[in-house]
Amino acid sequence: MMNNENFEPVIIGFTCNWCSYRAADLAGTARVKYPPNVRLIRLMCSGRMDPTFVLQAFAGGADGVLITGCHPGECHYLEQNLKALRRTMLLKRTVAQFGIEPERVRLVWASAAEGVHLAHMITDMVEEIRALGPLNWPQVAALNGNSHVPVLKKAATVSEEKVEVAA
Amino acid sequence: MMPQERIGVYICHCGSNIAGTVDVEELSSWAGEALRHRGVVVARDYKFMCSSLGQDLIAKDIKEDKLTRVVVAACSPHLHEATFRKACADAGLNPYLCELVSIREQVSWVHTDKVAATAKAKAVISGGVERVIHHEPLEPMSVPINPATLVVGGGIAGIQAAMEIADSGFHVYLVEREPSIGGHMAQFDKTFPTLDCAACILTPKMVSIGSHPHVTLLTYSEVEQVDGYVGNFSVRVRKKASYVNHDVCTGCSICEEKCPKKVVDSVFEAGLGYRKAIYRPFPQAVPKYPVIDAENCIYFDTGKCKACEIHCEAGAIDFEQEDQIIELNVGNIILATGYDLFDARRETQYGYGRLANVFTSLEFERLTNAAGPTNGEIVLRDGETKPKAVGIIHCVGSRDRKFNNYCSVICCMQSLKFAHLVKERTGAEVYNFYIDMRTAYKEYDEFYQRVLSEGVHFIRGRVAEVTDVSNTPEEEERLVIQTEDTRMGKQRRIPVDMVILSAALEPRHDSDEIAHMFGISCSVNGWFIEKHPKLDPVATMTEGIFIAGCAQGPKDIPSTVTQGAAAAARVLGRIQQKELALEPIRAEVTEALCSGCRICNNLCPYHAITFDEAKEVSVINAALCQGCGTCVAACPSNAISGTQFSNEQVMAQLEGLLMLNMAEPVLA
Amino acid sequence: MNRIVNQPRGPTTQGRTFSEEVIAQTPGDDPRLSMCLQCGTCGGSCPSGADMDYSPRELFAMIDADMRGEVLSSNTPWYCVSCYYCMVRCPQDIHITDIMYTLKRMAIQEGFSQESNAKDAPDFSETFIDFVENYGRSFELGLATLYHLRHHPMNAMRMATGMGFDLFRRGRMNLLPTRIDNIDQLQAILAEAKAIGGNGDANL
Amino acid sequence: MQTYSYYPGCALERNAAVYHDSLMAVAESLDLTFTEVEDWNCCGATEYITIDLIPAYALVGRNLALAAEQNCNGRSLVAPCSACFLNLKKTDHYLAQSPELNRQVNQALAAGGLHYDPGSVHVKHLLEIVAEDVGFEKVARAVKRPLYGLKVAPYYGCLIVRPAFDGTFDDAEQPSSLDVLMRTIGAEVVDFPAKAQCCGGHMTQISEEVALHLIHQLLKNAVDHGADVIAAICPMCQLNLDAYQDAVNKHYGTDFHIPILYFTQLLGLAFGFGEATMGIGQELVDARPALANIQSKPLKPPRRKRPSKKELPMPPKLQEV
Repeated sequence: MMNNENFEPVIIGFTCNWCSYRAADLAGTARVKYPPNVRLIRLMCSGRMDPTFVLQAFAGGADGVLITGCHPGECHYLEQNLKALRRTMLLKRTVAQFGIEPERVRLVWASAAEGVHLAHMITDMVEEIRALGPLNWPQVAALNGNSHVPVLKKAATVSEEKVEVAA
Repeated sequence: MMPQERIGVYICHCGSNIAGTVDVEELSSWAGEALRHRGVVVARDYKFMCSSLGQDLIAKDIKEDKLTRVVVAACSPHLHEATFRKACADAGLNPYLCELVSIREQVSWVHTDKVAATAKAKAVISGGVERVIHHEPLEPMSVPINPATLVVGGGIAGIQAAMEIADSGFHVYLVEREPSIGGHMAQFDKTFPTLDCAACILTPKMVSIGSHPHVTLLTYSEVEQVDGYVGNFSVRVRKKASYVNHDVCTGCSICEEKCPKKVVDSVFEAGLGYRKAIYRPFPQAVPKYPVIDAENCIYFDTGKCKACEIHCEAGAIDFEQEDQIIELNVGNIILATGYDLFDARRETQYGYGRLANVFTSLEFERLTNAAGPTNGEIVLRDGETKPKAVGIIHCVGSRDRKFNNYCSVICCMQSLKFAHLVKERTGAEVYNFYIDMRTAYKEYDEFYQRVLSEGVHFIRGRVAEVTDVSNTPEEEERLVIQTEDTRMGKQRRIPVDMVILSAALEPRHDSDEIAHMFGISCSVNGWFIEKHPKLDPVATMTEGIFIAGCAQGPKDIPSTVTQGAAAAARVLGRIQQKELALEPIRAEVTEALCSGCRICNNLCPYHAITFDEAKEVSVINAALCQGCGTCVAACPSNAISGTQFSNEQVMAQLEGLLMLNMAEPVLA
Repeated sequence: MNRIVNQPRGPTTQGRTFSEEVIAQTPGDDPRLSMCLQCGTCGGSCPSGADMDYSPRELFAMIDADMRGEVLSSNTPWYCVSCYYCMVRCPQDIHITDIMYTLKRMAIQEGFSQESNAKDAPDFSETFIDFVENYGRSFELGLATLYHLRHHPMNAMRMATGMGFDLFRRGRMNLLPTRIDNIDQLQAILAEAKAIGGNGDANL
Repeated sequence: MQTYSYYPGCALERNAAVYHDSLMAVAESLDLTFTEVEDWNCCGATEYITIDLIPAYALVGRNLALAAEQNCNGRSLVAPCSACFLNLKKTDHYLAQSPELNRQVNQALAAGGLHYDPGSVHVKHLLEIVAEDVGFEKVARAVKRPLYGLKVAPYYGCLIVRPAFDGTFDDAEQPSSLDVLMRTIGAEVVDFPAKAQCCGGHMTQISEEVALHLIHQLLKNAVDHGADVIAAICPMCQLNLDAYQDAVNKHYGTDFHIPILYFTQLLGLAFGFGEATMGIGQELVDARPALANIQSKPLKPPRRKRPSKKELPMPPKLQEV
């Protein structure tokens, strides 16, 4: 067991163009400090978050993935953030099956006004991942060849469809 | 392998904003070296990239170094993406081949350790470089704009919007659910703060809309279906059967007079007065034709009566009339659907519905209206007794987490108006009970001062209850308002004869369905959401759909009219452009890959995806698509790609961020 | 009382403001004390509001101003009849009645309860729980008599000869409460509960 | 046949024994069975929580734990006393809300070998189950001797309708379930605007002045509206209105003698039980003169005075429960 205190996790964050990316901007404008472990990717909507991105992030060496979107009811695209919510729930289950702690995937709602909240959430997640230690994923090698990813994605999408029918 | 693209990387110091925390020189020399194998041919840092000198630097490199891609590491793309795209376009590079990555808001301003911040900035630039390689030159799309406009809702907001557009010479379809336009304003007697008569200022506008050559008035009608997209909506409207042939009706109103069926009018008279089964809501109704309310009509119930038909000399009554379906083609839509009044019976402690002399604000409007059920006499529910003391309660159903968390904006001023009218017309003692007095607008606080000077009592305290449980002889047979007078921290019980509840404005009960039909969204409280709360208050996230008036949130008449005019101005701007350029952030289906599973079809909030039964593939209407990318993420066959946010772009950025693109493996 | 309220009085020894302490010691997820609009619905709704030295609304302002002594020696919490009118009417959903119980506990703990003009109330509660702890059941009328014997001998006499006698005659009054079978178990639970700290931070 | 766990509470042991006895009698007519929680203890009323937080919750927690333990098939726990009902319900509610409180209370319960998972007992008030689970139709079928002509003021008091933890079953200000129930058994329900006001609770012991004021207000309101009898659903309410009526009269110079009966006693009378079985006579203000008003036939409804032409329409009433 390595000493987690000196471990600097790498976290990939997916942000929505309308709320959480702007929250990150606001955190900057307000000079709110948070640890430099998170690297953000801007999407138009959290609904764009493809489960493959998350698996690819883990395969590529990320220790955690943060997915952020507008609060329920405030989605720029009506309600696509709810789809992100469902996908995240399924994704947590899927990664667990692959031996990844589901805590490594975190969904956070942050409006464009919640720079401080987002910064707190990032800080909190960095600490949580630090405590978990580096991602130790035996399948990483296999996945690097990209062979499993489409299969996984299909599984997640199909079950999402089922959820929607059930809902 | 030789890189295919020639990439320029530009790092901004932003004065010391970035350079103070990030080693910018190190960044530029690193980018030039470590990313050379990815195609970076030039990497520079400069004090202010967004300055004209900075932009010139990029332009010069595009021309001289034949750059095919540009990455700028500076502030947030929300600030200067447009600036750098334009700089690239001016230098002859397709603007969408430029990527702006944020090392200010997301790096220098939020981190303190220079080494760590510089390392993160490298990852961010690396991600940008990888992403930009997969960018494609894009052209903005354009759609033609049908010059006709649909306005939904014939209150003052809709009337104003329709008027502005029609006066500019473009056609407007004005759809109204009730038999007459006029909305809530037509119910009022006086309007604050100037106390001009609502009918005097509203009816001329109603008349000119009713006879406007560029307005098609569709009253007693509701929108049933909306298809299409900005510039080219097709709308289905149901015009309910009025059982009166408008072509021959003269509006003489003899039918109303002769109709034997009296019904409580819960809409226009707010339940305080009656109408007939065949009726116009009020004498100045536009259009002037009556409608038969089939639910209450004796003929429709029993097959007998026909009093209206017998007395109609014009022969306008037509019991066989059926609902009419009207198809409209319009380029833009303005929703001005207004508000519902809070059902004050829900706040049981104020006794509305149980205690006869508790009135709602709308009931009181009708009570004071010279054309109302009492001809403007302020009397108790018995119809004759004048009150000696009147209590007016603010914030009923507003600023209350149990009902509506928001301030209804108009109630303070409306209550002051009521206080003035009661005082003026009855001389009664008037008590206003408020939490905070909100009179923030032109001439509003002056009106408060005026009402104060008229001797109205103001008690700061939200009323605990209105009760008929009396404790003293003075309270017998009266209504007692119990409150804490927070000015002195004492409980007070104030006996009055009449209580007026300034009830909250609420979203229309069916606002969710309306929003869904038009492809827009409602806030948590149920109001339509504007594109930007301050800078774009009448547009919505859906191109071509605009909102005005109380449908967007509670507001007074001046603000409502302003929004109606503003929405019209936005629509007119669109019409004048004749066609509209759209951001090319869209999803498209690669037909060869589509398996026809239809998973994407139901995911689209804008109904942009349809299924082509012949080809058995899904098709995306580019004008309807707003580019959220949900379908892209959901497609199990990877058949949908999102321009500017394609899988390749995101995956590449991911690899770059994780430094998987380094020639020498770097442990992130 | 000082005519000027000096602000800020600052955190207490436990590093918390008075307001934070009150919040922490009130059960439930969040009593929402900080949300008070000062609208007066609580003070207006209170059936015994006329007899309180401060309205609940005023107490909330005083808590915010860290006026610990003044708040804890107020009779207001002791005059609370637990009718919950304030709580259901409060437009901000503040758990007013629960906060009143918290203030009573704090007042007793910190020795303020004898300051108010409702200084007998804590004794009434103490007497009541003596019964509960010894018998597991309460003994409302016996309790009242005993309580009155301590504080208002005249009332007790009246109870005994008037209403109390009537109730007794109709078989509605016991001389002793029933004792539950497993009183040992109850006492063990209560002893442990007290050991945990009585006013332990419910919100921590 | 519906079966419930039953928590009588201390008052029903003696002072309010008639409430218990009359309930047991009418239960049979309504196909209800009650299984008393074995060895239950006092709920602490409003007193324990004044002194100590964790012990107060542990005290109620023991009852909930016992009920859960003895309640094998997920029955609801019924309390006929509003104070007991609220304490049980509130404890369950806050334990569920606050994990730390739950942990501490369960640590205390463990000292007695007990454990309670919040949410495992569903607490209901007696009136709630009669109005909702049994239903008015079933009550109507059990009526043998309708209370025609008896003018009843239905008195709810506070704690059954307030605070509204997870939504009460009736309005917090102007509840109506007891009104409908009383009409169902043939009684004439008088308008009683004070129906959910406070009886003073323990204020009789703290400040008699305050308590007498509240009791006076209730009695006056019921009498002003012509009530023969007040129907109560809580022993504390019954006691305060009944036992302090004399003191009110002395203090205010009034002459009230309005009997306060438990609603179960009135149900019993309507179901055909005798006055003695229903414990009539245990109340301090004798109910027998009022009960003599019961008629064998329904009274003709008073002729409604014709509204004047000028009269303005009233808003439609919200539906009663």
